[in-house]
Amino acid sequence: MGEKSFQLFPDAASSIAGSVDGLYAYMVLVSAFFSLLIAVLVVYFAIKYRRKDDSVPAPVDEHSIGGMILEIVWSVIPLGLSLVMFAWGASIFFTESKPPADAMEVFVTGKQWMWKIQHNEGAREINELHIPINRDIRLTMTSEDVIHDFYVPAFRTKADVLPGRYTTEWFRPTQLGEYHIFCAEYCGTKHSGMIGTVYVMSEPDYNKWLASGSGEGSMAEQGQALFNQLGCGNCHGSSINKNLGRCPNLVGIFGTTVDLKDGSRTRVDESYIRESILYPQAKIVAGYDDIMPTFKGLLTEDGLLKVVEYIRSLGPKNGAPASVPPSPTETTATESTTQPMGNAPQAGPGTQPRTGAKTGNR
Amino acid sequence: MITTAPPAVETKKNYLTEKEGLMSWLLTSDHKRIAILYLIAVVAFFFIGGLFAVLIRLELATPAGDLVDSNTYNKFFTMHGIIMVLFFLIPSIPAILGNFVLPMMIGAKDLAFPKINLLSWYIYMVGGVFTLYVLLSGGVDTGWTFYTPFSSSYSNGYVIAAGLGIFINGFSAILTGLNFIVTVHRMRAPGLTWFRLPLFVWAHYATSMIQVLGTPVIAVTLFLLVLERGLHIGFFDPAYGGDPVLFQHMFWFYSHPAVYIMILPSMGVVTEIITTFCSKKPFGYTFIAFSSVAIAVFGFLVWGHHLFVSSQSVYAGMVFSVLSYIVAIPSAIKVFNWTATMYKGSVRLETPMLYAIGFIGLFTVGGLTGLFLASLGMNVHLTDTYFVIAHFHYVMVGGAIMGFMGGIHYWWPKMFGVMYSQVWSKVAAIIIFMGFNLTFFPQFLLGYMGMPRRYHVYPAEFQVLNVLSSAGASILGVGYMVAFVYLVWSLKFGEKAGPNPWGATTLEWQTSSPPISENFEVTPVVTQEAYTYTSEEVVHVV
Amino acid sequence: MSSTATPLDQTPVARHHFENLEQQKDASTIGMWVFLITEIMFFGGLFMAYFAYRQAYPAAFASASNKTNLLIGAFNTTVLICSSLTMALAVRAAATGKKNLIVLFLILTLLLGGAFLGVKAYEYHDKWVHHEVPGAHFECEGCQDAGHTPLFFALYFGMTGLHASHMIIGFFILVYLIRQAGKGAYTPKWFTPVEMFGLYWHFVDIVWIFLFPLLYLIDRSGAAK
Amino acid sequence: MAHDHNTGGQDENLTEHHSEHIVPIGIYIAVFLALIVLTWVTSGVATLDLGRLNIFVALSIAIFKASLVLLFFMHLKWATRLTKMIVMSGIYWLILLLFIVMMDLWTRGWMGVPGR
Repeated sequence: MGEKSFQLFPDAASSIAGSVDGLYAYMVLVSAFFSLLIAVLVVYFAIKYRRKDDSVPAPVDEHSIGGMILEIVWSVIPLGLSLVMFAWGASIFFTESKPPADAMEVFVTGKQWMWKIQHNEGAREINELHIPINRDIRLTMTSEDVIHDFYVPAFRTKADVLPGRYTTEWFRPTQLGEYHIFCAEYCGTKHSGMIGTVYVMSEPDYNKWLASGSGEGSMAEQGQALFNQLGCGNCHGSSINKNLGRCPNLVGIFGTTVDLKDGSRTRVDESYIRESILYPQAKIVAGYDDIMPTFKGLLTEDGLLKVVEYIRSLGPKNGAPASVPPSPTETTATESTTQPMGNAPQAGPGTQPRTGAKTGNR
Repeated sequence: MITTAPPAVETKKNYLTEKEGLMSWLLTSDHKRIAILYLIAVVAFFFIGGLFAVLIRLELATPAGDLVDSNTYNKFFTMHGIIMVLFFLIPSIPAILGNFVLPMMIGAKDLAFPKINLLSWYIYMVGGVFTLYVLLSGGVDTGWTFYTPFSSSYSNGYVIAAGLGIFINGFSAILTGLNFIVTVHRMRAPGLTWFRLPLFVWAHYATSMIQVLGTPVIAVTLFLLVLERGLHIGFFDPAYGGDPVLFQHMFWFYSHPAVYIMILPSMGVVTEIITTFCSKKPFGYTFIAFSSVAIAVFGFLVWGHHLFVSSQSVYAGMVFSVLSYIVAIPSAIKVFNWTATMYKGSVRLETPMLYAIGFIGLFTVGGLTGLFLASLGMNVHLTDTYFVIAHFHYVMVGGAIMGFMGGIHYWWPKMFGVMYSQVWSKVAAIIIFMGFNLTFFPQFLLGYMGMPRRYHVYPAEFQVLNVLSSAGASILGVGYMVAFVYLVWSLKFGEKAGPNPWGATTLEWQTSSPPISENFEVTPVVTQEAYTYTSEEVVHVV
Repeated sequence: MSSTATPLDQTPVARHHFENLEQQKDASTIGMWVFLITEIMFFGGLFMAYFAYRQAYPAAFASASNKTNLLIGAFNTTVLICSSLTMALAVRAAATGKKNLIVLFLILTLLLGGAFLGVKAYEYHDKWVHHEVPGAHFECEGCQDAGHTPLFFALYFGMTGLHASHMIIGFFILVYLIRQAGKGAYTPKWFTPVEMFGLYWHFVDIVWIFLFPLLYLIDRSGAAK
Repeated sequence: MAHDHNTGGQDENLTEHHSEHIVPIGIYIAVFLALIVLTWVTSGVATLDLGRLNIFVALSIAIFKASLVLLFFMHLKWATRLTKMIVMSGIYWLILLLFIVMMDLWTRGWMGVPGR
């Protein structure tokens, strides 16, 4: 990246880049064909039929050259070609929108004008993102102020980063190297300074990098600490003390669908947990009263992400689709950091504590 | 098409000379004079907006931010966007050429509501004054899109004044659109049925539909934005529980169709020019007419393609994407029909025709690159990069401004009764075409490489293409200046033009140049379809 | 409303660019309706925001809506409908050439509109006293989902405020019309201003017909509590 | 040729007296009474718990009332086709705005991925 002073085509460094480039090639070909067709015809007609005297040509009867047929032909062919573009683009987009279930979690907080990035294992960095090659990386992103956009041209993907909600982006780097991160949604004075670098590393290098990181514990552990510090457990209980009655227990709820008081249903995901912490009365689970106070102002965006991650680590009920056995590398990478999880009581029917903890720590 | 073509009576005063003095202009209700008032104001805004474009390209000639600081740069592109989009492109063709020509084309003495027409000019000027106030007092740095919560809670610029300026200006567009709709329905000359109307009128009718239906939504959106910023009443800011994506929906509900407000009139102009300079009926009249209406109607269904990466739902994105492809088809139909019109025509490469041909080429590129952006998977990579900038400049500068320049050159002899220099005008047209391509084609490449828009400083590998683009911009600027100079020159020193220098068949050419205040000595009666060329009728004067 | 410039004290004639009076009337009518659809879209933006937030935060909207006074709302709706009736009768009086009736019905319309605005002002004052105006001092006693209730009140004030501002503009036009009608400016041959203003006034009424259920009638049974 | 010949280029049959239609007072009174009754009916129904039907009923009554005003007070019933088309287009575009934006809001979260 850095050493190249001039290039005409971006690096292609993610699993999706190839298909985007393929679609691009198709579109360039179609566009070039039609642009040239029109240009050649216009120039040719302009020369061939250039007026030589003051006479006016006999009107061309549209029917004699098949006017209606022509109109249909030049409507239907472009429509067909462009619907191919739609279908092709939509299928790529669908892939881009649906992160693989076992993707590695990274948390991104945008802030005027920097990117704060937290790894699940606890490592934190600013305007830099270190990731291992050939692993699916899932970014859960939010903003502390205005709308930003996390854009990595070499990965051909971007997504807006909004205040007040979580957005998701994922990619699978396939080339070692360093690539630009750009903020692609105008965010104020130093918008163009809100850039960073993705370092795609080999697996061993990445583990080495991770090991040299901070010792604050994993995201989930830090989230648990916040959870206890804010006294959430007094009501929501924990895995051992499951039923305190007044508040829903949070073990195993992530990814499930719950009934709400007003008769509707909602899926327990990152956004819902976030909303429930900040606006506890917005969607109350059926059978409970609105006794929870808001934690708006008490938690930073980083802190919120940690608590959300902690609740996620409490996992879905066993057998829920999201719990996939961790890969061996993950186990080594997270072995030491999973230990403090022992502080949390790990009993209780229907919960596989070890798996739950590791699922959360991936 | 015409049965009454009164000869220009030399003694009769025309609309320019009938009354004199500044007040006779400021209080006029003559659509032609109002068109001239618009011409002066809109061109002034064009040069202000152009000045910002020059400053932007100067700054971007080097990767570092060495000409101005980031804050100033952000104000530059914001002011460039606001002025060019809302104070130049949207009023340009409808309020100047439409105002001047449309009533004459349908054989009317004036628009249906002449006073409202004058009022719309004053509203435009008041909106403009707000914008100039913003400009002089320190500018606004939100980008012309005013995305919340940046605009409502974080920006340091004069957002409220700018928002009010646009809000006020919106009513000018609404009133013009309203006036056109009523005029086309109620003021047509006897015998002028819908399918005898010149296609320019169809295009303006479609444009007016968009203005009337879309503009109120941007007005209320900005109204809410101003409330949120001024009174801290939450509508869109998540800090107040709002949804910033809702702002984007409401903003683009107008602002995407607004693109068609800019391009449809231009398409109408190009249709007129091509038929005149091929002396031939346009190929597929009904298809061109209905494609204008189709663009106006379908144009309202596609705004969500600006929101593909904004956390809009994936399914909504798919609907918007497929609809965006459908709205591309009417534009394609127009391009093919124009090309087919030239087939076996009698082509004269006068200046307006050069612009029309340039329009076809550039609009084709602009339209086709729109297909890239309508595709979801491609859009994710390209949105908010220079690819988007290049695309919409191909449509708006390559399309709308080429059409505007073509139209100005086409109707200049009608408006002022004088002819400009044929040599210089052709030179300028070619300079503008070359300069334009050099400016904006490199931006497609920049965009695919990932250079985001609205970047003040950029990584070094983007420099070569940026330098090319800046070089092109200076050529483009020279082209516009040349055109400005010889056009102004022609007002004083230009040769007299006859009533119908191009041998056109539409009604406005059947009266004197410049026209009398009532447009026609006798209300014309139309007995034929539009664009009926026969050898006897064409008077070739130039 | 270009026709406001038409001379009053003579038999109306078409302005110079119209062929005749009929064409001019037609043009005014179409113009007025086109103007009204721009008004539909203008309010439409607010309705859009309303529906978006109502579906997102039903509990907040339900409890905040209960803060409005149903009785006052229904009463005010009735008042506005009455003023619509008197307006319709004023137009009818103009069409049948009953000059005194025009003036009478226009004045009644003005008074009923004034009553509506007075009640509205009382409601605003009430909200102000109870700190139910979004902003720094906002509070909503006993509201659910308090974090999102300001949205309801922001929309409440935005929508009713825009509606009221339309009525205030209408007031000025009404006063003008009453004066002209008193001078006998409107005859069965030409009463376009009265007719056009009638359309405007009824439109304002229609907006309120939607605002009333949307703002006052959410969850009055208290089921969501 | 101007003054006796003005309709040639204009829309079909638009010169009949659309605006001077004199509506019997009885109709006005009937419409007025219907509007008043419906206002109090809708207020009353709102205090009953009909679940999701509440908003449906409230909006149906509102639409019905608005139609009465449009058709009778605003004389749309006797208006030209053009006027009716203008009104319909306004309503159509309003529905477009509401429906398409709601389409986004309703389908958010279907993917089960935050922000998609």
